Amino acid sequence: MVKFIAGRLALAVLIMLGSAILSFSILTLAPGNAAEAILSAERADDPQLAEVESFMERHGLNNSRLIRLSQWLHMLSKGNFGISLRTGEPVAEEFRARFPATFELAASSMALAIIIALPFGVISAVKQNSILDNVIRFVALWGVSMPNFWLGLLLILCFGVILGWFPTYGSGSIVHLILPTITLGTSMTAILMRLQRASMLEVLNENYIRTARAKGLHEVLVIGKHAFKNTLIPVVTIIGMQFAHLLSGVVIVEQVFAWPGIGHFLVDSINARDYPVIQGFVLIIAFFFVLSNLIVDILYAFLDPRIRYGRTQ
Amino acid sequence: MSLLDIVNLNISFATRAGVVQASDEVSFKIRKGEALCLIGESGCGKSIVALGIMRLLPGNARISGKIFFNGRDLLSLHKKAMRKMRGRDIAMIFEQPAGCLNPVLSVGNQIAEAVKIHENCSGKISRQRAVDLMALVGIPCPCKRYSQYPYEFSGGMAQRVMIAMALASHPSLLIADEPTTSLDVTIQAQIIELLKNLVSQFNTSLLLITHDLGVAAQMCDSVVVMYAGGIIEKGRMSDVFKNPGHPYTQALLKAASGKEPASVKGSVPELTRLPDGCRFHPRCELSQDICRKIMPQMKKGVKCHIQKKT
Amino acid sequence: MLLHITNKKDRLAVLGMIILLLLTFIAILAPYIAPYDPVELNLTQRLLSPSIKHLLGTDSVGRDILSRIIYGTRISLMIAVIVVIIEVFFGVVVGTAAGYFGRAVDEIIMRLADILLAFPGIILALVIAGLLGSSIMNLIIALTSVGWVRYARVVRGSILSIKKEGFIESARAIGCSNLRIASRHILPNIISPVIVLATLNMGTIIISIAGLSFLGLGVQPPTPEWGIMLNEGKPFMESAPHLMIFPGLMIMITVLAFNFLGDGLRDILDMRINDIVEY
Amino acid sequence: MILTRKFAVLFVIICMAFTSGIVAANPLDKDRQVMVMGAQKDFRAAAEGKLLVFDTFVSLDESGNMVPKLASSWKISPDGKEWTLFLRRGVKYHDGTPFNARAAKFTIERAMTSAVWGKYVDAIKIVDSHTLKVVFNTFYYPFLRDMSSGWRAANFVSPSAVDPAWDPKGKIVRYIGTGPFKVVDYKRDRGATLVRNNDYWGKKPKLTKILWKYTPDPYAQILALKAGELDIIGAPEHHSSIPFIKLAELEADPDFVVSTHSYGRFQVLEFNCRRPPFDDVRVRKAFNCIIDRQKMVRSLFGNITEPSYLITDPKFIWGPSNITTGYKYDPVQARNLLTKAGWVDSDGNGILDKDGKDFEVDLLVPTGEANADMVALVVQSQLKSMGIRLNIRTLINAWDKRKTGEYDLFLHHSGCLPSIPGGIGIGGKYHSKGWPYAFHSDKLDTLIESAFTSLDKVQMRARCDEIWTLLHNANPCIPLYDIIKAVVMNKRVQGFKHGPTMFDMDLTEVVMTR
Repeated sequence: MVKFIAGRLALAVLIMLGSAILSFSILTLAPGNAAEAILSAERADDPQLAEVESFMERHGLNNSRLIRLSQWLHMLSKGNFGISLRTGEPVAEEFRARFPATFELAASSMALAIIIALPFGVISAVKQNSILDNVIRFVALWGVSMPNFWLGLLLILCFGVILGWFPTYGSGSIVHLILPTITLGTSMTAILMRLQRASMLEVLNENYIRTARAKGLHEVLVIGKHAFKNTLIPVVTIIGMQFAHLLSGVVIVEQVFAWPGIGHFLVDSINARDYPVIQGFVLIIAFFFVLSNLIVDILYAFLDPRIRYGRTQ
Repeated sequence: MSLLDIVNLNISFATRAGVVQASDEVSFKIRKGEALCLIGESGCGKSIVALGIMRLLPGNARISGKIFFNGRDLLSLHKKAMRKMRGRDIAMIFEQPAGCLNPVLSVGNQIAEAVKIHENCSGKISRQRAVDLMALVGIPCPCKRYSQYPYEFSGGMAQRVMIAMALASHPSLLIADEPTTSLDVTIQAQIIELLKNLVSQFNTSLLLITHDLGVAAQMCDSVVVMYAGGIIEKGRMSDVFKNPGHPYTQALLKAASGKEPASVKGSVPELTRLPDGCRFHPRCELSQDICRKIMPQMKKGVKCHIQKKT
Repeated sequence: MLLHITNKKDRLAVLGMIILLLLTFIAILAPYIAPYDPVELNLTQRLLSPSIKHLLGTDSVGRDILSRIIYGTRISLMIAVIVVIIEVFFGVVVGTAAGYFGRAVDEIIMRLADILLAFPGIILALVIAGLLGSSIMNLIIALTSVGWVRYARVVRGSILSIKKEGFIESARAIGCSNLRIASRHILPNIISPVIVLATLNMGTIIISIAGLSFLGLGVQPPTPEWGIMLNEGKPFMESAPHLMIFPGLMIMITVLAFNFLGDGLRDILDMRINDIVEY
Repeated sequence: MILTRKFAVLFVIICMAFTSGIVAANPLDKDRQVMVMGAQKDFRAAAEGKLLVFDTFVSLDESGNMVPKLASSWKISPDGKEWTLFLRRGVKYHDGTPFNARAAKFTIERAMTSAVWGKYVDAIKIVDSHTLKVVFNTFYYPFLRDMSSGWRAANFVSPSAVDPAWDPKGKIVRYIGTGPFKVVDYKRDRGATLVRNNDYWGKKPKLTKILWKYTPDPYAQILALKAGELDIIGAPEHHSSIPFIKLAELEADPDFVVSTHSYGRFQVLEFNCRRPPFDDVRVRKAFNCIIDRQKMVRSLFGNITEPSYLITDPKFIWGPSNITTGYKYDPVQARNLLTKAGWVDSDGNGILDKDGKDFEVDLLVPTGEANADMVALVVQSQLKSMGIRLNIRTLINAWDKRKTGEYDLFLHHSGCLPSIPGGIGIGGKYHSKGWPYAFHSDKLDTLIESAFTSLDKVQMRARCDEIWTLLHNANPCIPLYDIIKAVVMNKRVQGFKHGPTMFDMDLTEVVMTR
């Protein structure tokens, strides 16, 4: 177990290093420069060339890319992600301030997905080929095919504009959370539902399920305890990996609902060519990916006794 | 009175390839404390009959006939009542025990669960019972092994666990479906010995399903021989072994004794395309016209037109 | 392969196939079937509801929505196909190299793949498209730069399992060249997983194209593209909902068709769901 | 059952994440004077927000004249190098720190760290507690105007609200100014709560509280206004933030009041005058004749705004008030001019050509420019009817191309107060130190420099007349229409007035009715 986690940790560190280098590379291929975009957005007027020059000087944008990269790497080694050109605040602080909103949305979508997908996936598998199963399967396929930005707009139109049940934008309360959560959670729900059904079907054919029934175990326990627990291994893997995906899927949904999270800020920063923010955010998001994969690996070990007790496959 | 009385049990499956008749008018009885052996080549429907008794057949199975257990017809029981009988009255162990244990639950937990299902007892008691059972079936250091997981058990040990689980509520009938087939020969003997002891100790009736005549002879009082879904011969073990009536039984015995290798020519017919008349006739050296046309009736425990029991 | 259509999933696959064929025809024949010029504006015919003259209505500058959707099919399918071809090419080459040569090559390539996979695909695409500026070319670069990794993984996996079966060794033993082994023994074996992955991937790519364009980081207006149309329709959500409903519907149908087909193919080619579950 | 417990913990965490979203929304107290203002920028990022909290030395009137504020009067030495500011007495920052010459010096020093004119300042002398002398090494005409702008306003922060205190380079810790409202709460990307400064030196507003709600998307904003979540939108924006195309719809709605105001800021198409075809004044002139502004504006925006025919609004003190006839739609003259310039359709393909090359130009549209997409499309179709092909390129990095000149036409807006409108300031668009690829000439440079280094108002006006005559004839751009500022509010908001510049709003008389 310890060896297993140590191995995963080493890999995670390696990936992080690679991600940092990749973040650099993104910067080097980017043309253009933040000064004018930021200055002109700030004042709705043409910044004078002298102002642009002084801005660039102040933020070290005149230095060659290589120097900027080495400076960034140096800062990074001290845990400093740099300063946003647009707001003048530390990038890490900008991320920290917005992450809760994004996490809230991602977590509630994940919770929605888990609450809906697991039971329906199980039902679908248990009642294989029934009408209910077919309906669930179709809905799941529809769910993965639905572009979430369109779904978001439809929900706003339907429940925000026409029915007026929910606010159409923004955050701050549970009613604000509902539409974005559905928007972001739908494809996740669909993916999870399909996976849950497939692994349930696989597990239900296993001999130990027959054993459990032969014991006289109630069907609810056969499914809920013996079968379900075995399906959790692949399901948890995907939940973990998809959680990180949710954090990125949030970018578009945050735009649709004007949700004040990291995705929204990232898109604004891209538009303003605020490099420190772009690099920093990409790196931090990659870090979350790696972290969530690591957590999945560890959780995996807890779920599967074969890994838990030392056998690394 | 018999403990188990199976009358004209028919089991068929609807598959894409057609209807599979896995059990055709199967009838036999097991008395209390008796050990009966169901013999046949693989694919002849033995295990299906066993699963039919447990009512654990897959959803596409169709079942008819009567299975009386202690005088009650299992097939007409409510689902709930049937579930209660499983494990408590009728228990079952299977081939390839390793795959029959849930990999993510500890072994002891699975045994304790079997205890708990039918006896309303506390976790502590069921745990203690499970440890006792593990000791009973000869698992060394049961306390330590209790919390281990199935992958840490060898095949033989896993089968012992299965036996412990099956005997948890002292069922009156134990169905053992090829319990030793996948095990090493030395382990096989140990398991057979264990089963034999336990069955006599608890006065449990045994329905042993096997294709191994040696095992059958060691353990059982009576024997039922199945071929292609139907019974072709049944009787007391000693009678049948000494004086087999059906040509198929004869061939099986010869093969088992090793005197005539490959004494049964040809292969088991596909259950979707059974021959007319006696099902064994395409492979039977003695077959005559009547065998091809008319299905023989069971007479004096043998289902054959030609060979009759004397 | 598709002749024995017995179960429901196969039927859905055929339905997907038919829809896709239809869409392909629409894409190819766009200039002949589109009733109007997709970029021609008509300021006197703005925001019209669907009618006989304009079957799906007109948008905020009076362009015919049906015509724009028809041309949009062309753009979306074209970009998606190009992206998939490039991804498959790189994926197969890299994956084969990793699987075939093994050891250090495999180790390096797969760690590289891990790093790329550590990046949330859409965010990387967003950043690349955003920084390079919006154009079809940059969109393709953005999408392919992350997308090939998945193919490389699947190809590598299949090759490793082929290797286990040992007939590569035997082929080598009888003196086959590396190239011959690759083309005769390996390629046929990796084709089905790659086809399934590519089919399912097409749907994802189409959503990504539309999504990036929706954010203004993909295809440029006034190109008729579904994501752009959605974005342009958004302001008129309450007064003229058809502006955003039809393009979205089109994206959904197309993606659904690819998923029907991909799902069916996966069943027919008998692949385990775990191989290709994450979209 | 360790596992079950772990899952329970996980579940609880997820639930907590869920409920963390339940942050009670600010209850709106209907009896008090609370206004909920939708803003497309974060409070701290918006110049408009700063002007509610911070006062500046002067403010401008609509024509560009300076009006006293924290500086009750000022004096400029004859050589223009010495500016003496007489500060208002009895003004206190929200935290009680008195505003005096020392604080004003701090403010100017703070501004110098980023302002262009920072390097022109030789010394800042405190004459007495409320008099300050700023000594320049050159005459920098826009000094006080620049200091009055929203983007410099945060420099008027209380010196004790920066860290370290009184350090001009210090980081602003709290938004503490001298203005009519004080900030009591700020949440990044969510909003801010402002309350009335009851000790304000000027006329106190009637509103007791403003809730600044960050609502980045204009369409979401409109929906929120309709849903009653916001009282007013568009006020804290300088870009034309509410799409014009939606204004007509809102105007027709009896529940809302649409208030528009012109700041003399025009949507323009800037020519790249450094390369063909627009290095030829005849072609530029022809383009100004091809565009039918009237038709464009009426068909796209109805009566929301007016077409513009001059480079900038003549109402400014430096404006083109001497120009009597603007550019106008004249296809016949356009045809003549193009023919003279050599552009004719010689191959009969419907597109003009010259030297075997079709007339094809690129229009660069910066992403996010309001109304730009539709305007570009109309321009495209109007040019097409004259046989000119226009390629629209919407780019995020359009700004980079401004410097490199990779464009033919650039969709842009003219400048507005407090800058010198029309791009004729030193370093402005038409000065050679401004846009590299805009129209420039030595003569124009000389005129601009002499106009804005003169203290004599009459002489300055005379120079401006010359500048406009020259510039107007040079056709440096295609003015399209007036980018008005539009504010939409519900009927509860009474007494709203537009401020003198795009960055201001006058909330003094605003009351919330039932």
